[in-house]
Amino acid sequence: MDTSERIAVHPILGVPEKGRQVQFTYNGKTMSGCEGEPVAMALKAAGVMVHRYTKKRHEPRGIFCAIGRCTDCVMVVDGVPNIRTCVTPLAEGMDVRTQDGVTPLAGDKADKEEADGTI
Amino acid sequence: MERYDLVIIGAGPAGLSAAIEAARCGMNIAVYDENKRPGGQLFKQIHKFFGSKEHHAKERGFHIGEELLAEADRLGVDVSLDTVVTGLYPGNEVMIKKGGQVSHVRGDTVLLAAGASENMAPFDGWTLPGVIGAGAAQTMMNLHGIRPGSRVLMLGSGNVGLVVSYQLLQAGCEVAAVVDAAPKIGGYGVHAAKLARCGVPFQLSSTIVRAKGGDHVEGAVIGRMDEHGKIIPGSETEIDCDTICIAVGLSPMNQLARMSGCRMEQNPKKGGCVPVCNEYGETSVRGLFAAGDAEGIEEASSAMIEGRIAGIACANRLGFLEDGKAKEAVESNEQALDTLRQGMFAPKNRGKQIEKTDEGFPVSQHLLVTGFLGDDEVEVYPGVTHPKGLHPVIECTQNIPCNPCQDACPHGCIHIGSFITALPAVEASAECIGCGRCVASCSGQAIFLVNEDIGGGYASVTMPYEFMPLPEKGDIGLACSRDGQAIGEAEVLDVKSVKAFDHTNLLTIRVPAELSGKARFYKAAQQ
Amino acid sequence: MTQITDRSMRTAAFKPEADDDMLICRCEEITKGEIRRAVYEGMYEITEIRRWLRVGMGLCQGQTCTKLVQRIVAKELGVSPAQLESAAARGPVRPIEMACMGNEKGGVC
Amino acid sequence: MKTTSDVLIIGSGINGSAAAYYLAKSGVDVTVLEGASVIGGGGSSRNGGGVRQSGRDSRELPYVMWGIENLWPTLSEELDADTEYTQKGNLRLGKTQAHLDKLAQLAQSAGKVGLDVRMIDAMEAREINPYLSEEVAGASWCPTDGHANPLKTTLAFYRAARRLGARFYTNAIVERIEKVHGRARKVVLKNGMVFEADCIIVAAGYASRKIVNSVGIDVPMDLKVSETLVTETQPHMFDQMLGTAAADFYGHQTKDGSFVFGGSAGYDQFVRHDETTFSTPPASSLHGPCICRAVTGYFPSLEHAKIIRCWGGWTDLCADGVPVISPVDEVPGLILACAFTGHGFGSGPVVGLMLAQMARGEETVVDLSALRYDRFAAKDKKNKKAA
Repeated sequence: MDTSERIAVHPILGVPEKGRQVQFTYNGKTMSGCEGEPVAMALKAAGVMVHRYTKKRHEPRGIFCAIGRCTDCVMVVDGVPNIRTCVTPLAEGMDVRTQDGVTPLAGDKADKEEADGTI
Repeated sequence: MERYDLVIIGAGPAGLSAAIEAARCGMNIAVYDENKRPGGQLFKQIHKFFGSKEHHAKERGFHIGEELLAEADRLGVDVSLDTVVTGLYPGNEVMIKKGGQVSHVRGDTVLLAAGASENMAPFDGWTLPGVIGAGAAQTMMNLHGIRPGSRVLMLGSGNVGLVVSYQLLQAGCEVAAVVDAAPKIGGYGVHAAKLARCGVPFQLSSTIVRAKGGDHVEGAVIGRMDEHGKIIPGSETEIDCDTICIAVGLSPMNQLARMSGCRMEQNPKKGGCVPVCNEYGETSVRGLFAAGDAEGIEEASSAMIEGRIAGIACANRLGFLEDGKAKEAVESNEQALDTLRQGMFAPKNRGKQIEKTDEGFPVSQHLLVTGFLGDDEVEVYPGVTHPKGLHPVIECTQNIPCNPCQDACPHGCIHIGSFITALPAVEASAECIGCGRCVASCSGQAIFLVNEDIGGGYASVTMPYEFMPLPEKGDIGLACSRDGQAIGEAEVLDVKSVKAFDHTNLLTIRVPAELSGKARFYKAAQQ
Repeated sequence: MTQITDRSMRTAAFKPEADDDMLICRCEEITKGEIRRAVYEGMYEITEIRRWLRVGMGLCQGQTCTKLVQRIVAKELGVSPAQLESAAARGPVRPIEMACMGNEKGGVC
Repeated sequence: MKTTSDVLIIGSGINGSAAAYYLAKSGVDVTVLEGASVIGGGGSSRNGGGVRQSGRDSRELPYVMWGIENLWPTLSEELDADTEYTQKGNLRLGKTQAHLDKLAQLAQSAGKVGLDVRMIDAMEAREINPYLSEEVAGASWCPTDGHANPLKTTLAFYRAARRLGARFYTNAIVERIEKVHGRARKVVLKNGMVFEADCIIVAAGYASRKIVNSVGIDVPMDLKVSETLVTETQPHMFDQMLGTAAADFYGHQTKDGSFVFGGSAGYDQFVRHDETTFSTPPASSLHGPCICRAVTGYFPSLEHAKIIRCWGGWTDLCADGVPVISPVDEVPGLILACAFTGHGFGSGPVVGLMLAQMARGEETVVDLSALRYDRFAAKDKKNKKAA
């Protein structure tokens, strides 16, 4: 959790106020972040850069505007596509998946099953 | 349908200021903001604001936001957060979305204070993860405590680009360079100087040719541009970075205004397409007002005053404030607004080449190109003098509406006069007691306390310092010049952190006497 | 007397440019070259460019690319960007789920 | 600027642009005058994209069916542009017995004209579209119906016509038509410019009324607002065109994955308008919620789909519900195509083709005598005739 992406103490703002640590899954993999912070921030802190692949060119996209306007950071969250992760608060147990076009990235399902021990 | 005397869209500086004025007159107000926290962009602004003391100068943006909120709260203004205004319909009907529900609300007056959106500059690879807007960088580090990257390339040298670059340094990121297509730095010289002395290089007349990387940014190629904006072949250089930040200006948020059917105009001085407004901010649709960036891109300080004017005008329109009082209140606010709109960076001067200050001093061209003043150049300005003993050195060389330093000095060392954009001058006859208030009060971090001879061939330089970790008394490190180059050894004589200085620490270093006019930053020795 | 617009004026051949492949509309993945070609094909208005290519009609509703598109179209037509009429603004200005939009406060009369 | 041509078309919507295309293709010198700043900015760009036969009046069916059989399948190739035409059938849904009766009646009268449309039960409807709610009781099913992208189709006709040398002028607001030697000949613009042609086609939606009034012709029509909304791109669900007996919504999923749905809020005919904004009616805050409720009633799984845009358009509503497509005998040289009553998009290509034929003095591919401009008669006269 204490990765280099998180600011421990800021010269002006001091110690950032954050929610309690919660676990969520990213493409089936368990990760942790701070409750209530945008999903995108928890992912960024964990080093995840790619949120989705585009429909036409299959190019990677990630955080761009960070305020819910540009929609580059959309992912499939709890099964619903096009969720703006930069303005969606992280909650315990969220299922976050890379979006490919408008569906979860293929192969994730297998990954998840593997993680769950169902294969 | 729910109906209010005034519906305010946006709880930023303009919206909150309007709400405060209108609430004072007893109006029934609804304020809507789509964010989870009010204050608009103020809560991402961790630097001290410019302007006059009466209008929050030398206060940090987020503190101003807190004050506005507290005031609105005292007056019983209800700010509805996480509430999206989804449309503005005929008859000043506002459709809002809150929770899982939409509702229709009407305002006898409606104020559009929805702020701005960021402009973008496309280049090859600008869609790669790791290319972000400057606003995104601010949101990440100042609201969520997340570093946007470890080494950032900034595109754009306007105030946003400069301020965000500095904030990136404060958050512990490196800034690889500030690149701008223009041949001159667009923002305040003092903001540029803060970066330059931290060693951030400026690359002007240049642009990003492409972002490199597979599925995220792994570097950038920049190139110099000729006068037609074409890249000069062979001028390309690679920059090592993992993040590219775009700060190429703002545009007024205008979707709601356009939806309302009010008359719009393309106004480059206001940053884009804005509603045509009268002096009170009223659009061509009766009862529909606009203020702040939504009415034309300016500083938050102007937005607050515009908001107040609109609030007063709405109160007057509906009979909550009589004509005479309204007129008086609007006039005094207009005067304040007029003051803020003076100087080299005034909206009316956008795009103009300015060679001389109002006082007739040459504008440092060196500053505009490199981000720092030449060692000799600095000598001509009225803030730079060489009396015996301790004295302030003010490296403020452009006409900017800002005057807190004048009042900061209890001994009258600093003089600006009544004209807020005048350059500060150091009064030779006044005596400096070394309190450091001027240093901490300067939003541009352009004031230093210098004693050119503290004995033993040494001089002392006191500078503002807003980084972590804070050096300690007795540390030995490096003195850096205005361009960030190490020029000699420095010993930390004192570190002063006073609550009143609001996180601007005063760092006093001892340097060889010949460096007294050059040493402007301190770097810990490499470990 | 208002000037009418002659949509037949452009006859010169379309000239490709080096950065035609650069994406302008991030959401719909439309390139500069596609926009330039549309202008050449007679789409002189921002509204027509949107309708023809879906520029600015994607997830972000043109919040990112509007100014960029305006600049490209203006350059192709040899006019100032300020002379181009913006496309109409439409609600909702932020996306709303159908369930939410259908759920009006006070219910349905 | 050339101000004379063989044929002058007023209105650059799908009918005008298609007519220009077919005329230019046959070598006729044609000019199109558009009052708005954009091509096809009226109803042609503001509809739900239906290319359908079912649910139509039997007077319209013959030419609509001809167009679907002969023009739509190859239109994208013909125009060198993807019109996104999809012919995967049309479900017109009903929830109550009254709905089903209404649908059955329409299906029966369409069947008489030769259209393959039949009633299906709820189970069969769900086989065709598994996303239907439990509330759906049955539907009419027309497998040859479909949908296309109206924005692209209209502009594709414009582009193709332009490539063939048709001239288009926008911001060209027509003030009146003037006769010369008893024939419609001149078109005078609001700015004073005069265009001349041997034949004038008026295809300007509701604005046609005022224009042809200038030569003493009137069509009993009114304006009605119609609103449509579009969702974010969604995973692919189904391809059919949808309509309902209750007329509470219509629409389809587009090629890019977004859903386009139109519908009514019940006040559509009472929305105020001023003549300067014919192409952009004020959007209402009532339609979006209304359409959403209707759609999710039939398709509950669309509740998470996000609306990104709503827009309105003017429908040129005809007194008897079908358009006027007709040469005007009283004013030789004048051809009229208007009052499409909100369902003119799907018929655009064939109407354009027939307008071109009329302008060239040829027989039209389908007999249009039921859609003449002078068909309107008082109620009692009509009854007498029927008796």
